Amino acid sequence: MSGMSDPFSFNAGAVESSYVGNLGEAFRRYGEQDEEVLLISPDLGAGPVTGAFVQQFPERFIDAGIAECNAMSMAAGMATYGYKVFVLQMGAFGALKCAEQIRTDIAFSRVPVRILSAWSGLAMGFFGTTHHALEDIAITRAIPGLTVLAPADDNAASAMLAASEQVAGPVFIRLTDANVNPVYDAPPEVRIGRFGRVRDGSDGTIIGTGLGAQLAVGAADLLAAEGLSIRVLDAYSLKPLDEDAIVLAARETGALLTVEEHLVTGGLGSAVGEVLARNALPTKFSIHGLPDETLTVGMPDELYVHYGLTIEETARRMRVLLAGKC
Amino acid sequence: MSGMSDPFSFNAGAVESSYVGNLGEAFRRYGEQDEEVLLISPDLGAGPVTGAFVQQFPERFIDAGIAECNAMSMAAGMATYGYKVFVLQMGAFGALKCAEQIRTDIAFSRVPVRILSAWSGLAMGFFGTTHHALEDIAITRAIPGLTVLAPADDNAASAMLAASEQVAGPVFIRLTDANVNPVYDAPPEVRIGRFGRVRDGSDGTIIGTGLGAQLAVGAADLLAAEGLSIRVLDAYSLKPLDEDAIVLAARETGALLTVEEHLVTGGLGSAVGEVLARNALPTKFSIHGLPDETLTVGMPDELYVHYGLTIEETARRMRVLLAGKC
Amino acid sequence: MKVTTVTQSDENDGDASKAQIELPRFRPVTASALHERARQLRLDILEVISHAPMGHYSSSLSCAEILVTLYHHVLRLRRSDPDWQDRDRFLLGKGHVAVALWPLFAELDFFPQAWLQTFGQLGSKLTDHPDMHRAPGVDFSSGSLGHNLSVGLGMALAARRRQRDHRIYVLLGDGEIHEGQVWEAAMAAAHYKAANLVAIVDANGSCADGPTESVMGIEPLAERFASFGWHSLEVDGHDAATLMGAFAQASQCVDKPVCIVARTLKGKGISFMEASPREWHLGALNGADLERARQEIREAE
Amino acid sequence: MKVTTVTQSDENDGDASKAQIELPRFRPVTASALHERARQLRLDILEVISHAPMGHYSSSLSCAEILVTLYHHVLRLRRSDPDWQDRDRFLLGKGHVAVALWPLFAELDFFPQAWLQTFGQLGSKLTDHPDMHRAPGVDFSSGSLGHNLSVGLGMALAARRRQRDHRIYVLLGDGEIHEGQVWEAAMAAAHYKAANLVAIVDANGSCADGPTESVMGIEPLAERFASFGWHSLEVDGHDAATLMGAFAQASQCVDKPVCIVARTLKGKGISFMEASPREWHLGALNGADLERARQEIREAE
Ligand SMILES: Cc1ncc(C[n+]2csc(CCOP(=O)(O)OP(=O)(O)O)c2C)c(N)n1
Ligand SMILES: Cc1ncc(C[n+]2csc(CCOP(=O)(O)OP(=O)(O)O)c2C)c(N)n1
Ligand SMILES: [Mg+2]
Ligand SMILES: [Mg+2]
Repeated sequence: MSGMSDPFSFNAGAVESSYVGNLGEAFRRYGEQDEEVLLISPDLGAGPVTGAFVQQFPERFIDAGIAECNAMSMAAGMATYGYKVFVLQMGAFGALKCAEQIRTDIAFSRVPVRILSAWSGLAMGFFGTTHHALEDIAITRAIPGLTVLAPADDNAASAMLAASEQVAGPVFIRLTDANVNPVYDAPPEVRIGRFGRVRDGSDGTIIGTGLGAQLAVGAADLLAAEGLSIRVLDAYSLKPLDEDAIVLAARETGALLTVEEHLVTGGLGSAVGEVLARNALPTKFSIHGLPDETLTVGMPDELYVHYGLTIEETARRMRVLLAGKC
Repeated sequence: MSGMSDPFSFNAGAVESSYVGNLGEAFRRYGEQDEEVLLISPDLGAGPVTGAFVQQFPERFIDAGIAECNAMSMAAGMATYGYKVFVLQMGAFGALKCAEQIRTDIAFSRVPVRILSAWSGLAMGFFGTTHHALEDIAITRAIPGLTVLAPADDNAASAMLAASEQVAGPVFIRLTDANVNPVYDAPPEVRIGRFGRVRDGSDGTIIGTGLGAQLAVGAADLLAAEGLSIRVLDAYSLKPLDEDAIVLAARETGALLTVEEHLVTGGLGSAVGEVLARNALPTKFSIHGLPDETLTVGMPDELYVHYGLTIEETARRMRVLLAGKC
Repeated sequence: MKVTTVTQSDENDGDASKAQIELPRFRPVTASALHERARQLRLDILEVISHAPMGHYSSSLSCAEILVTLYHHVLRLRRSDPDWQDRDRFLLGKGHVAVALWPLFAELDFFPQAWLQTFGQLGSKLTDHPDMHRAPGVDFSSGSLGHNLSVGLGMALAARRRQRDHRIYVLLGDGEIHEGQVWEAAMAAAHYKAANLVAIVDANGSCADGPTESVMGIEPLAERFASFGWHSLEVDGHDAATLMGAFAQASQCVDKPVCIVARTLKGKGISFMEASPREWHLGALNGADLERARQEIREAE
Repeated sequence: MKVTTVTQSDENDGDASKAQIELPRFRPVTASALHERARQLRLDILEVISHAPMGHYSSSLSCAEILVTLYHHVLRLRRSDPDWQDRDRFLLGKGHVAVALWPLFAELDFFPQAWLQTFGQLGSKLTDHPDMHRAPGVDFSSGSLGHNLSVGLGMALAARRRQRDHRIYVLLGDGEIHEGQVWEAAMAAAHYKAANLVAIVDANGSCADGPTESVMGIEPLAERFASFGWHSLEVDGHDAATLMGAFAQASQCVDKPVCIVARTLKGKGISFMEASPREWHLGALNGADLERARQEIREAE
């Protein structure tokens, strides 16, 4: 069994994992190219995201100990000196634990801090319900001035490091640990405020974010074999949201399914639904995510199956949606 | 000028206010009737919400000092002993600052803590942007197991104290400080999971929460004078949401305007929009709330006018909505 | 699967062990019996984790003596009755070592031994961090470090208000102490003179990123708690006799909460874990390594 | 409106006062001149608030000497150039007393005097809590108590990394100290030996709900900071000479952050506020009361 990269150890083999780990190397290289890049993390320096950077630039890593809130506010202070401060946090102890520090010290203050929120969604499901990070899209989208990105896979995540420089303000990057069906072979072009159109299609659209984008592509491929032409949008830019792409997809394909490793309340689905309603677009629409209840525990792979965050279930839901009437 | 009840003082006259203050008396009486009612608050014992209770039952008030997170988790511990623990917090330092403690120690643990989130929205706008509490609906709705209520006025708030006992789990009560156009003459009946239909109508519906409900009623009355029959729904139950009432209003009246003292992102409007989209209801729909940007500062009365959270502007938006086509 | 457990308890034996028998505070037990139990608990930890894809080794090994001293000597409990109202409470602030609780709870008949084989599996009641609504015997859930001292303080104040003599114990990691909420709770506990609250810090000198003193220094820890108004003690956390004495002393304190700083070794009992506790904070022990680990524990004096 | 300000500064006078002249650290000034400035600042506070619907009186009055000592003696600044890169930084942890900063900033030509009349009004640049993007001279925004020591620590570490000799000062309330984040920052500042960081606690003995010791005790405060690895001093926060000495001593410390516990009176200078600081935490002073308050300040020795 596998399904979670070890957050704690430089020893990649300590826990069997499906994680690819390009991001760690990309972050190291990004740091190598730009001396202004600093990293703050609360007792979380090793692991696949920042381990390589920390080993090469120990003096550019500030360990905050297990004090997430202080890490965030400290980052804000350092950023006033022009540094490009990254904060790495576990998904469960990022947006949720530090919502106020992110809003007040980082977003309201408009300092260019980049928050890497790793092990989001169900990635730490083995650890328990406390470690699920399933409300962070809802929280971060409600913070004015914050840019919220959610790369679909490891390559996309690598691309977001430099892309975060497109905005002057702070950026929250929701990293997925999942490697079910990677979307990109190489770091893709990132345009903040835009979705990526990864598959074209006219019978319907699946909009996915993070793991959801991986599932969307897989499902579209499955459905293609059945003769259905499904558009896939990679919703990596959650704030700002690509309203144009949503409206266009609704107009051109008439059916929208959203997929995300987040609660169905307040996530991508809510955001897309709201856009459809505001534009009074009569569209077949359905949200696929995690139920708004206390979720169970287990390894991510198992949980994905348990909750239907799979390519097959995504395809099935799309079939049901298309079969229904608006 | 007036517009904010003094959070700090037993001396009601210290700051000129439009606040009525029935809630304080209701809370005192509620505490008088039930010895199991305890109050925890972070350096916020006085003021209109809990001052009377604290003065009558000083030994049932636990001051947590200026340590909101500890107050929340402590409340969770006390609740395991069967006490009905209320936590009073300022809106800005409630859901935002303690999101994790609320999710993990209170909601995930299913302890019957009641959080009174006072001075929500723009009530503390004089203090500065840090004191706006405009993202709390987004945050609390994303917490599984939490019931989220938002009384329209002081009478409604009084009714929610006892009503919170309808659920076994925790309840978050978003209190408005506004007294622009009170909806209720006496504490209304509260049915968790339902909206109140405060005005019937067939030409369109305004759904308001908190101050929004006050504005909705005022706008409906204005529009009635113009011959328009406008339904008003008081969305006091934000989680669970009254999907039936939303669907019915869309079907029967064809046009929905939501009004709230919350960011337009992730609040009532988002929630209602999502329901419309999921039900593929082609409806004229518009969200009236605060823009998703760094807001300015001032006394609440001034800010309401500045941002159009007034009866007149609400009525105007409804007219525009009705004039538009779906 | 074979989970090594104590089949004969000090308190009771034979079939009657299933009965709801009260286990009084500070029940007689020898230090050497506790040491033996700690050894067995370490073996249990290895076995229980072996059913899961991974587990928290070094962190659970460091607190074995603390936990057995609490569950076999200090706490007032009732066998087979995890919800008994008048039990003392124990909260696992450092929730990632729940795996060390499960064998103790099974032994107390809080749930069947067979559950131990389900550790960490999909939907299991026995999770990597304790969940009060899943596993009987868990007095409060944990997982996010730094919360449980606050929760315990809430319980301590509630118990006092109800005029119950319950005592509330909270086990904290020495990295957990970094969390500001711990100091909010520490401040409030002293302010409210919560003498029925005892914090034990498993001062194993290491958090996830390495030695606690190099990651984020916390010393002088006992002094910090003292300056926050606590009665604080510093003891060898692997010596049962010392621990018994410390808990006895703690129970005498009537006007302050008590903090026991227990000096321990992270990975205690398994040489390669003691040598690199960081690599074994989370891991999966298999094959020859697992055998070697068992061997070392069995052979330790 | 007439805001009482110092028209002749120690550093400079006449028209040239508009120039971007550097004000060096520990520039010569007498203690009695600082006392006079503190008196004027108190009068300014009353005037500035009078333009708003309400204001934080007692909390701003307690720190008048601290603020004038900082802005007229301790901090390295540049007149008319609030964004000068090599200034020392000052953060107002207890953000609710921004009203006490505005007259000082106007005097430093960070913005026009006329702005003072807009305090607390809709969209004003001068807000009840300081906003770094609104008012020139604010080194960081505040409003939620307990954040700014962390932010200041971040600045201190960044300054050191850039090899700038900037010194970072953070003023905290004694109730603000309840916030756990303050202790996270305290721990980290000691760990990183941020000797360029100075915390001043305005220990006015009172928070919003009443006396700090009865709401949530924080004593022995200096000892708590010392146990967290800080160099800590305790001084009379209304005595300028003592404050000057404390800041001088703080600047000598090379291996630790420094905490100055400044003992003050909440409402200092106005008898009815000193008598009930809680009722005047937030308030609106009008008519005869305002006149009486002015009178008392003018007449105090
Ligand atoms: C709030 C929070 N942050 C981070 C983590 C991840 N985490 C789990 S264990 C651990 C290290 C704990 O160190 P310590 O408290 O010393 O406990 P030990 O493992 O040494 O017993 C960390 C950082 C967490 N569970 N909770
Ligand atoms: C996080 C947070 N909680 C609560 C408040 C509300 N509040 C403003 S001032 C104050 C009391 C502050 O007391 P203290 O720190 O002693 O400052 P003083 O007013 O005495 O100078 C409180 C509770 C706040 N601004 N921030
Ligand atoms: Mg440790
Ligand atoms: Mg004070």
